[in-house]
Amino acid sequence: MVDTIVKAEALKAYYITKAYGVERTVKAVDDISIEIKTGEVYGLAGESGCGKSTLLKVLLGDFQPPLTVVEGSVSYQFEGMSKDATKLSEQDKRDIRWNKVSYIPQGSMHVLNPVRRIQDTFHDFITTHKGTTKPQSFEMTQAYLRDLGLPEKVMRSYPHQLSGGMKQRVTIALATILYPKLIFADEPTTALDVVVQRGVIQLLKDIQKKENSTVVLITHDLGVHANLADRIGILYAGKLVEEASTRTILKTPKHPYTQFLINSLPSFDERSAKEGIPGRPPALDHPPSGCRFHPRCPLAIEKCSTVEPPMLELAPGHRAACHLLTDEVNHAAG
Amino acid sequence: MQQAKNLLEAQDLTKIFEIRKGFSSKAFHAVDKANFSLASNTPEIFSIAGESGSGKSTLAKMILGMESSSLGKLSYKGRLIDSLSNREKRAWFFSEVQPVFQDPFAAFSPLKRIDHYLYETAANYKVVKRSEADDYINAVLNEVGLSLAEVKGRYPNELSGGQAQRVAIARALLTKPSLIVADEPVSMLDASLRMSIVNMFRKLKEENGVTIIYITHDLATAYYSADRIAIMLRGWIVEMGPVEKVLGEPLHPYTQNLKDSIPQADPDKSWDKSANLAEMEADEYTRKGCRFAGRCPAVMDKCRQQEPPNVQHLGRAVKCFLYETTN
Amino acid sequence: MKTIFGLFRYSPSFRIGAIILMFVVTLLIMSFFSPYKPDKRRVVPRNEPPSAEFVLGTNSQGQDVFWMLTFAIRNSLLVAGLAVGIGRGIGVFLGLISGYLGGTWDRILSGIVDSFIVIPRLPLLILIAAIVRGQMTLIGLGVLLGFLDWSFPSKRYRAQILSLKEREFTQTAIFSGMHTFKIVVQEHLPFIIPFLLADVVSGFLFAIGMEVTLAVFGLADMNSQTIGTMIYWGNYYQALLTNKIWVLAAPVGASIVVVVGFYLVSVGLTTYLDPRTRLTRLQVKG
Amino acid sequence: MKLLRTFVLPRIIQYLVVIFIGITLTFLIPRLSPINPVDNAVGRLSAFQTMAPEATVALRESLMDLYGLDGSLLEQYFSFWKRVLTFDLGPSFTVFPTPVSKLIGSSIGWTIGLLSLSIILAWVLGLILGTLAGFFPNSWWARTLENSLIVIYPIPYYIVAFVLLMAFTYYLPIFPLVGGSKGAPGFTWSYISSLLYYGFLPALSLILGGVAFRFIISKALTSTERSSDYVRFAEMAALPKHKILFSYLIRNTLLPQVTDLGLSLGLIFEGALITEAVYGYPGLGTLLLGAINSADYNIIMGITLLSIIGIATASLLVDLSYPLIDPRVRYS
Repeated sequence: MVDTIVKAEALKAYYITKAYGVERTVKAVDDISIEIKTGEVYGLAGESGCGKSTLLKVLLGDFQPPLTVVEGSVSYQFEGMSKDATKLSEQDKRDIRWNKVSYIPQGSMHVLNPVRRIQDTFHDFITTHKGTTKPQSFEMTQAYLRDLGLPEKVMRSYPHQLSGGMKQRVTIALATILYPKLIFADEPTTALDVVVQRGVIQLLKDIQKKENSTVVLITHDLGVHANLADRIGILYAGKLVEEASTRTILKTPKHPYTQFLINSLPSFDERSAKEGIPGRPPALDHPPSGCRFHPRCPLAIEKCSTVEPPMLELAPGHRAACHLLTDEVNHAAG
Repeated sequence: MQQAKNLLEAQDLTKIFEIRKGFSSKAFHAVDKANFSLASNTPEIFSIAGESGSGKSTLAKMILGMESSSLGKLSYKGRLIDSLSNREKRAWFFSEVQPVFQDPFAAFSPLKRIDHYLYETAANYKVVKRSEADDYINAVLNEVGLSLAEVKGRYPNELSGGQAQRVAIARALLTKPSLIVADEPVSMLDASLRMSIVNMFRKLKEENGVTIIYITHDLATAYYSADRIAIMLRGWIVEMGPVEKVLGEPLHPYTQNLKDSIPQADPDKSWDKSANLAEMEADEYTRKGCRFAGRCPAVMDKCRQQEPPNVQHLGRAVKCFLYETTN
Repeated sequence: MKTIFGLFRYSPSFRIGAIILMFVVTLLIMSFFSPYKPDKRRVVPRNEPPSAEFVLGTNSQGQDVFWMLTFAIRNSLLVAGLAVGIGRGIGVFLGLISGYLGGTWDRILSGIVDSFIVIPRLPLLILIAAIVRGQMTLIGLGVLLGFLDWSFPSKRYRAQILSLKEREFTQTAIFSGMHTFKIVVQEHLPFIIPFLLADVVSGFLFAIGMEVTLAVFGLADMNSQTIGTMIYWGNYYQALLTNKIWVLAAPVGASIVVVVGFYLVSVGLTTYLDPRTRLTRLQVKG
Repeated sequence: MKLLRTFVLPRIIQYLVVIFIGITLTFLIPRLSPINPVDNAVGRLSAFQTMAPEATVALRESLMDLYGLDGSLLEQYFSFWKRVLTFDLGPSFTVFPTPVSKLIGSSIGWTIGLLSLSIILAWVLGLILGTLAGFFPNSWWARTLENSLIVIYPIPYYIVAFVLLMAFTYYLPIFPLVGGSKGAPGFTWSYISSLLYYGFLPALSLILGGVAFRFIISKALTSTERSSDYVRFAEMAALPKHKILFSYLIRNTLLPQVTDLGLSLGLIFEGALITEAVYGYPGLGTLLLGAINSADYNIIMGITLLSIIGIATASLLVDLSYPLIDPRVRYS
């Protein structure tokens, strides 16, 4: 039996800002429910500004004003222990983070302290959660880097001496050194060249396989999802619009937005004309009424602009929120 | 002036940068002996692809006259680009060759209304009479799927990335150029918007007869849109030819490596995990012999000693010892 | 104009600073309506403490401290204004030249500028003032201060121009067929002007400070009323020892009010210029 | 060694250029002046006091030498350099024939003592307070501190000095009006405590402004650095606050501020001159004030040269210490 490790229920997270006398509410995560199972790689995909990074912050329990969780909860479940990620105390954070839940930041160049040697940064992170001495930390680091096939000499380097790809791999090692059960990865390969990106993806895959850990992976690149994720959730304008196994999403998408997204990708098989999605994603402070995709959807019917489509179960493990699919579901049920 | 056969021609084009650090300086060849030409009678999309630091942007800047060449020749319609004065560039060259940059928001001043650039371009190149500028600009914007009404009076940050990039392309088209140099025009855009821009390039080539140099690190869109492609590695063009050939069955180990590394959105094509990944070396620019030797799976002794030759093989140019004997 | 209004509304430091400066300007304007000539002595009873008739009291020379102060503020600001004008003028000029010419010219110019930044200015100023002592007029002092305060601005403008030149929109402007001059005026100046404003404020701080310093050493034009000379004469006639604190407190207070006013305005401006708050503003607008 | 070539050598050359320009300016200024400084000085001196005849002769000679028009400009320039390099700036006119170098030598200790203590204290204090305020930007004490220091910062040193002087020697007479110490110099408690007692107000007036300046810079740097990726990452990993504060924030915000130390040295030096004059503290400032009042040009010239060389040297030393704390410079 597969257990749930993270469960978000009817989650609403808004940015509420007040600047120069104007108040603004950005509904970056609006009524999203997901369940992530132990040992799977769950991919979250969507265009920029769809709320995927915000969702990750909330799932991780790492957010501060102006981002506020308005409704809903995120519960972690580890071996009989349950915690609401949106209400972690400082003590909880010290207990849970890195030991159980970890985070791989965006393929950014500045995640490592520029004036500390890599090994000292590792020690900082390890000793916070394990109370180790410096030699113990170094030993753990050395063993782990060797395990992952990374050169041990990076330990004595400073970040600026490493290439971008190596920095990202070291960061991944730093995030996973304490063998967390749950890893959140936010665009871990963006801004890396393809050859380097491949190495990073493989490293992530190895770590996940080895420990049977759970990975929640965010990236806009469906190619990366295809190579890593078991299941994919598609986000559009703060809403989850479709969720299914990677194969189903990529081969038989049901939501018109997902279909567009997949069809707009060029491939090496054929050079026939492909179309981009018309229009632009909506601003999240004033999202469209009804289905948020309706202004761009060529299949939209009248209902779409007024009634918000419910999340429909199309098949076991395949959910989508679109009015056009209602018949299909009824048909299957009847 | 006689009509030159080639629109653009590069002969042993080289750009040497000197990196100064206090009193020591190091020279490296950002573009090293590049040879290629674009015919003037047949418009095409010519893609230059490579990783970051391969010299493709430097090459673009030289074609646009933004950087001078260090060695070799680069001519547009038979005239050396380096020899053009600023006045000549404004009077002639810029109306022929126009750029599209990577980040549409960086390409326009955030403090200026975006139509300012459209009116400037239309006025400075005297394409139409002042009274007809509005109509003309509107017509060109229509070609990229926008209208003057949508754009007029707005600041860049009020447009989406896709819209701003369309305005950038429209601005380039205003001078009725023969050549557009697009440097990573879609890398800042979402995947769903990329196709519309790339499709526009195809349309411009076919309907307006514009030749487009499409510089990208994204081989998939290059494959989709380009006619010919040049793969760059550390300043070298290592493989060049029709895109179906070069990317369909790449010959150079680097091109193969590059193509294999692209994650494809197809569950049937995910990687087997056995691939051996050599670490990229920091100083590939200055290494002796072939610059790919350090991570090439097919490396031979001579690869580390001498520069590989340029050979013609299976309808393309390859810079690799592997295909030397067949020549 | 709208910007200034917006700043006034949402930036407390700008608001307070602006109010202070308005007060200072009011004093400055009042000097034109003074009942006494600034250098005239024995026009009022001597050594009067502040009262309804003599708002800030009178000094041992029989001068009304309040009306003296209005002249002092006017003259100090005149010196500072001159210095700021000349200093920023040279700074902007050299910065622009260096930034646009580039290459060898740039290397030579910025080498000189970098050296001038490190050379301490006060000793030079004192040396010059000591040599031309007695002949130093207010105008002369302003010009002199201007010639000493251009290296920092120049370096800043050069850096600005270099980074603006590298920005892609400059290339867009070039390919739009715009001449260099037009690009400078239309594209780059809008970015420089806010910096210039903040910089003008810091120039005022420097100039007012230096004027007072020289005067305290007795090296300024001691016959003119400035904030500095008021302090000097206050000291000279031993205001502290003779229990006439108001004579010293007035110029000291005035100098504090002026510099704090200028500084708060510049703090407001700088916050406004900060790209991060700028972004918030743009988002609010869009 | 590479660091020597790419970092140390360029800075030393810059240093020499600065010294060269500074000394050349000092040479040129009197000569470019429309007023004949020699006549001016002799006139002023004889107006102030009666002088011994031999003093007047020596005065003329050394004035002609230093500012005068003997020989070609180039010759004058070389002899000027010779004097500078041997630090022979002739005798003082007021306390003839004591050499200027000796007068400066006896005052410089006071100035350096006052300065180094105030600079270091102000720098450290401002850095710590600013970093803390940047780390806890919403606490009441950070806001209060910021609001008061933002007002203090633009106030010139000597104005602060005046205000303190008025407050603590006039209204609340707990500190002395003038002087540097009391009693016979020696390593005795009473002498050292008198040093502290007399130095307190001058130092405080320097420190207040210095702290305010450093505080504002530190706070700005800290709040920028705080939102940087590596600090956010460490916070995400629940690293203890003190660890983040010291190993992450301060270690990084320190770097740009060390260079500042060199530059602010110049500023505080300027402040010190006036502060000393205000408090009658027996350092270079008071010496300078006296020299100005009595038109003792040799002393003015000497202090000018000394401060140019001193400040340039100090900033060079600060610059050169930079690679010790920043690995990026060390290993680039």
